[in-house]
Amino acid sequence: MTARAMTKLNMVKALNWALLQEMERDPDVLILGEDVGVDGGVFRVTDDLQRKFGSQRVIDSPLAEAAIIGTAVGMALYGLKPVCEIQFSGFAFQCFHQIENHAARYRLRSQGRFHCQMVIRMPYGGGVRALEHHTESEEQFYAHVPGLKMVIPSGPRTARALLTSAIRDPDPVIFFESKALYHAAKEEVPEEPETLPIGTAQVVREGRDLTLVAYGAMLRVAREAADVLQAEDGVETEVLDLLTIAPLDRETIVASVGKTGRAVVVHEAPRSFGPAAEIAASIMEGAFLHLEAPVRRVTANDVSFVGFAREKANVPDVARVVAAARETLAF
Amino acid sequence: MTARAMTKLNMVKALNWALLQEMERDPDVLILGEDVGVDGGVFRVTDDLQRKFGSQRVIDSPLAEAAIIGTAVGMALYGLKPVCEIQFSGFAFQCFHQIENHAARYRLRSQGRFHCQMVIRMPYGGGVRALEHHTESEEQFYAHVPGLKMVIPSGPRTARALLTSAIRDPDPVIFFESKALYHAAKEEVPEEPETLPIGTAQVVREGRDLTLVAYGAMLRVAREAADVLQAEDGVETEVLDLLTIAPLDRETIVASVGKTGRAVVVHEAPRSFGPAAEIAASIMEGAFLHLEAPVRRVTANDVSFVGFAREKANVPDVARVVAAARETLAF
Amino acid sequence: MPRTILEPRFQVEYLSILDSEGNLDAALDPKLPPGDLKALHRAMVLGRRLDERMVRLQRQGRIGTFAPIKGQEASQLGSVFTLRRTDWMVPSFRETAAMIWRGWPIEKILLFFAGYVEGGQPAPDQHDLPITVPVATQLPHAVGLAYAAQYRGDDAVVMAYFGDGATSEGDFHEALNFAGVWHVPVVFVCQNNQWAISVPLKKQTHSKTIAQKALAYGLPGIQVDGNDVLAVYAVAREAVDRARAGEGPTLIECVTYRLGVHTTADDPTKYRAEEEVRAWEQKDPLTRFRAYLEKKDLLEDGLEQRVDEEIAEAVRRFEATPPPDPLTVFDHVYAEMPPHLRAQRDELARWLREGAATGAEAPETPPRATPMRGQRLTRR
Amino acid sequence: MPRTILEPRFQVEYLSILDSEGNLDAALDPKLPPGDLKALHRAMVLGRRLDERMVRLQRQGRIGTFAPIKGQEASQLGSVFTLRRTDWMVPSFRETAAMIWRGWPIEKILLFFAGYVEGGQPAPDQHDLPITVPVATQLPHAVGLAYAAQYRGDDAVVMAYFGDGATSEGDFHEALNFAGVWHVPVVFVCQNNQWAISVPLKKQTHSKTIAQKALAYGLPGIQVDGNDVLAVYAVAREAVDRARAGEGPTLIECVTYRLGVHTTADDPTKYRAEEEVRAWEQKDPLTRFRAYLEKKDLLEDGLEQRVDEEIAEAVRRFEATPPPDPLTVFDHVYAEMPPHLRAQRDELARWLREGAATGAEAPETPPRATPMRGQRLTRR
Ligand SMILES: Cc1ncc(C[n+]2csc(CCOP(=O)(O)OP(=O)(O)O)c2C)c(N)n1
Ligand SMILES: Cc1ncc(C[n+]2csc(CCOP(=O)(O)OP(=O)(O)O)c2C)c(N)n1
Ligand SMILES: [Mg+2]
Ligand SMILES: [Mg+2]
Repeated sequence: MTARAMTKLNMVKALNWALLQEMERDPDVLILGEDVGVDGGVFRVTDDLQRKFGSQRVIDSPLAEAAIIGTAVGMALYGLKPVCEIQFSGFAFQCFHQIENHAARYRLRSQGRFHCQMVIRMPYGGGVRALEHHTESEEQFYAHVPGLKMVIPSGPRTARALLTSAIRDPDPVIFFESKALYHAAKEEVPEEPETLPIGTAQVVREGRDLTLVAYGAMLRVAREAADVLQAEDGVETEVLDLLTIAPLDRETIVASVGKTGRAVVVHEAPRSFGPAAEIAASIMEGAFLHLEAPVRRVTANDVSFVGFAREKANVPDVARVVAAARETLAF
Repeated sequence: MTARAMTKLNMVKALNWALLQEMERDPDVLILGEDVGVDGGVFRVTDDLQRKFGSQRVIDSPLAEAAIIGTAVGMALYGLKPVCEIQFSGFAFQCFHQIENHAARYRLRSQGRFHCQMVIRMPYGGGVRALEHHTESEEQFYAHVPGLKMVIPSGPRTARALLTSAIRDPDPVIFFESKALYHAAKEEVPEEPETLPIGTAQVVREGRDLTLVAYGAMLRVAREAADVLQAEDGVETEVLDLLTIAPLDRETIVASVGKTGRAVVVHEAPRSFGPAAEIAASIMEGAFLHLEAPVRRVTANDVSFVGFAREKANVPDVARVVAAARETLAF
Repeated sequence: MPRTILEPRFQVEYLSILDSEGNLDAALDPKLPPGDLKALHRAMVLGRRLDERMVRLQRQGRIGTFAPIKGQEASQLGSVFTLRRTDWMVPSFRETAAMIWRGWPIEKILLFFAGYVEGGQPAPDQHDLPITVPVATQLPHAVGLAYAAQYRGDDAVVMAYFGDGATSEGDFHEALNFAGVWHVPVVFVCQNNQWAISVPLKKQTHSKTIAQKALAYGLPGIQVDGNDVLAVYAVAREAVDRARAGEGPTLIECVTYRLGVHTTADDPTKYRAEEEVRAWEQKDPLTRFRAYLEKKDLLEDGLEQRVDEEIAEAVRRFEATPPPDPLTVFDHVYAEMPPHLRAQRDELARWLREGAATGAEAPETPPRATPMRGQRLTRR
Repeated sequence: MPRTILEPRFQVEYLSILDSEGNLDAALDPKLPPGDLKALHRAMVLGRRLDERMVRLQRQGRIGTFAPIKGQEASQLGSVFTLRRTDWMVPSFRETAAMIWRGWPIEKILLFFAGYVEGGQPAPDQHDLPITVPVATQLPHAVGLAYAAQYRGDDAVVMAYFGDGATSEGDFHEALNFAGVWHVPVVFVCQNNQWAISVPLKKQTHSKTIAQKALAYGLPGIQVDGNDVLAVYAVAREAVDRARAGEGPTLIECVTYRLGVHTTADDPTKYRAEEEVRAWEQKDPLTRFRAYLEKKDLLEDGLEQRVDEEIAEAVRRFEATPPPDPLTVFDHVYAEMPPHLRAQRDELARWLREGAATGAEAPETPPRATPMRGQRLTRR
């Protein structure tokens, strides 16, 4: 990597920048959603873009998720590259049929004649003292749909690079943004547009004793747990940032666990039939003979909603990841 | 079990009988869906019920899945016990928000003041030479939703007993009926209403060498594979019929694999992030030290739709289950 | 090209009774007895004062984000006033005044917005659904309740609330269509407050009124001055009576205005002009009704203070709420706790017991954190 | 109670040009040149004959379930005829005649219903979406296409088809509402064939017409005799021209009738009276148009035979299709095949190679099985 001009940004600004640069680069990119225009989005991710690109390109849509996705599918079939915002991931089941029946399938259905180059951005996850349907983690529902890609960045820099990649990706990408991360930290982000390959996990910390698999807001939790394990137990933890949930980068995961023999998977989604199940099953398939302990899942409980007064008790935290890691190491 | 009067029925008739008997038993049970009345449902599962119970109790609804489920939620909040039919499981994403946001949550949201005693029946799966959206297996989407129960019978008798249980169950139950099984075989069904516990898997064949886990139309495939393995390899296969996908009966699964040390899971749903992942992960968590080989998944490919001209190549069959079992045994 | 015009032709009516100075169109007077007028007024004042108090509580971090009602008191109370206790009320998320009228204790509403699931629990004998967050999704529930009432032979009526933005959702359409076909006793009350967050009505739909959307379902639709509590009452009374008499559903459009923020996480200066707000402040439903009552000599002395005290007491009860027990969330997922939830509950219980001993960070209990991150504090 | 009536009042128009004996209302004559009249007629005859042939193919198990169009030829062709090749056609699942008009080869349509994904592939230069199975879900796509055309400055118009039952779905509502707000060049053509499988229009909606549903979106809605190809043409022509001129969307309700089964898996004797079918057979769009052309001396000799030969040749090409290669399904899931699909493909390839050798049952290739199980063969 050559030296590059860098700017320090939080995740909201980093995402906004990716949108701005891609819109400047490609006139087919347009934005569509509730309150994305004049208001700049309830989280301000699309701030100022309507002023720059006009209300035909940054569209304040009526309040109807299925039509946001459905009309975006039509735009994509025409050759545009819509970036849709669903205001909160909890309201995306309204458009799940348009995503599953159509966005994910037009390429196959038309045998390549059409495809849906589109991004569906949604804030997800807890940590912002919000009401029901504003704190859930629904990545599993998208990960199971063939034809979709499911991406979750872990901070400003990966967010900016992955959103750029997602906009340029010829397939429909579900792009989850952790509300807890929006303003959590700033990172250096290069001035020049940067991409990251979709479908590739990153080893963000190397280690040989244990693999921690995480993504989104849970990456920080995993990293801090790794610090604690290093400091208190002298354990060398390898931490993987999935970045893409689907297609899952089994190669990187399996290679890591092939080395460490032990894995803990962390996510905010409920446990049963959740993402960690696929990760655990894939590890078993790919690294069975290396496994020294069962893969542990540290996840939210199988409860749809707990209210923010109880949220901390329901979502994985550093202490619980550390405890699970210790049990896995002691197995 | 005492001797009982029995009748030989296919699955359509067995389901129809369960509905008839429960409606006779409980005036709060009513039926709602597209073409369920005069037409008796496109698969005739509700045949003749409107004639018997009137059009207020067996309701031919307008063509709108979200309102079918949404109004049924309202009826259930009032204390009725609606049994909804979604004409094909491929059209249930239209109402997924009503299922996930509401049917599954009202008990929690109202802290027990309300609940949704309702059943959502849907034909699912392939094997009937049908168009897109008429052959898919979407159980995973429901299995991951806290608050729902997800049931899939494997033949006329389990269908009748489980539908009876589902109607009486105070929680919302998603009830998948395999289209391939509707007329596949007849079974003896007792005259008296019979129930089966929701949440309990059945060991339908005992064995000590290998566990085959299946449900719905795949149960027959698993059983025939067990026959082949017995006849050709002298292998004693234990076959589990899950019946309930969620809440998953981990106890029965883990007990079986604790004994056999090897497992193959079979389903029609796509593989990645699918039901077999949870089953495999649960086996690893519960029977790690007994596992002699990685849990194998024999499933449909990660393709949304293949067309019925290619369907057989995409869905598990006996030969592929046998092959996977042999590889697992030879591991 | 000449064509036949199909009969019947369609029309939509509009009703207003009190003008902005509180003068009554006597021909239209619904003739409410003084006691009712005073009760309505008290409820409106309570709605307004509680709203203001809740904004302060939110700014202090004592409750989370919520949706203020300022400006919509007449729409909510004029309509809900027509219900019997045995009728059903189906709110969206901005019906605080109507909910209190229906018997929700103020402290429960505060608990709700403080992130306690306990705040969503209606009393055993209360025929109200809890707050619905996903826009328009409650409307089919209302239709189902009405169907059930009719099925059981009960003479209950169902009243469902929603906003102008909600009319764009598929659920609105499907619910009204089912209601029309089933001819059930439901009254749809749209609080058209002109905005759905930052989206004004003209970007929400190309139809001139919400009321005319009823024509798509063969239903009567009527538009009413939603800042005129007597007009709202009159229209709702008629719709409720018709519903109860088996004459089917009605769509009521209350033309009103959200004088405050969308929610406490919103900044309306970003998307609407101050002059527009000022103009609507002239039509404040409270001022107008107060002027009318003054003329009728029905104003009560010290009403504001009494209302404030009631609120203060409720806030005290709210503040005295014990910290939430995280283990209770497992209780209401299913009627009976299945094994996997029992296991997760046991795990959490062990964790809560042992956590401190192992030096682990204890799960947060009282909800006293910073306001919702990622959304700005607003000026209004 | 006296109330203001809001202006404008609403009305819905109805158009019919040919009566059931094929007599023309000269004042309304759209004055199509003879060549166009003959082309329309040929397409209608082809639609009818292919339909009949497909029913036989289905009964023989050579194709799977499909939705016949009998009775709806005028609705489809009168409307699609107004499109340019560069305009877009968005079908539901019952537009066989319109699709052929748009250039879909008959054998591709047969392949589609024989369960070959190849049947869904439009030609590279074809501006048609493939068949949409989930009712009403294609309507927002049409709006999106129209938006994109407008955004790019192309003067393309989009025409979207759907049934009466489709109007109950949320997607219908949301699509028309977006179209109204965005003012895009889209024409919504509802083929109101009176039935949605077994559900008659009066159980589908309480509104008297489909056309009036346009009022909810501030759009023009018009009802037309859908069995009168000239009337359909005239109405569609006007709507398409208005759309192209930037005057926004239109909802057209073609009042027609499904003379045959819903699909080949359906038995209409279960839910509708023979007399109703007989009565509508008197209004057969083909008979009527034929009578008109006869009077104008525009009937072509031997048309039926030529059409049948064209169909027979297409059937021969269809039958000559090689067995499908199961491996190609992996090709179009993503632009590039991700590793897990490559692995699944390799696994299947190995299986297909080795399967026979190991005595395994080979995956079925040519689709020659029994008709759809679980649904009865029907009598009509
Ligand atoms: C299905 C859904 N989509 C989006 C949201 C986010 N949201 C909350 S309120 C709101 C605007 C609602 O506008 P309106 O219906 O006019 O009601 P008002 O807020 O004006 O009372 C939006 C978009 C939501 N709660 N539910
Ligand atoms: C979303 C959805 N729900 C249900 C079905 C099953 N289905 C197929 S066609 C049909 C009736 C459609 O009626 P209508 O819209 O009037 O069209 P028609 O069949 O009369 O042409 C139904 C219920 C479907 N395809 N999609
Ligand atoms: Mg509003
Ligand atoms: Mg129809």
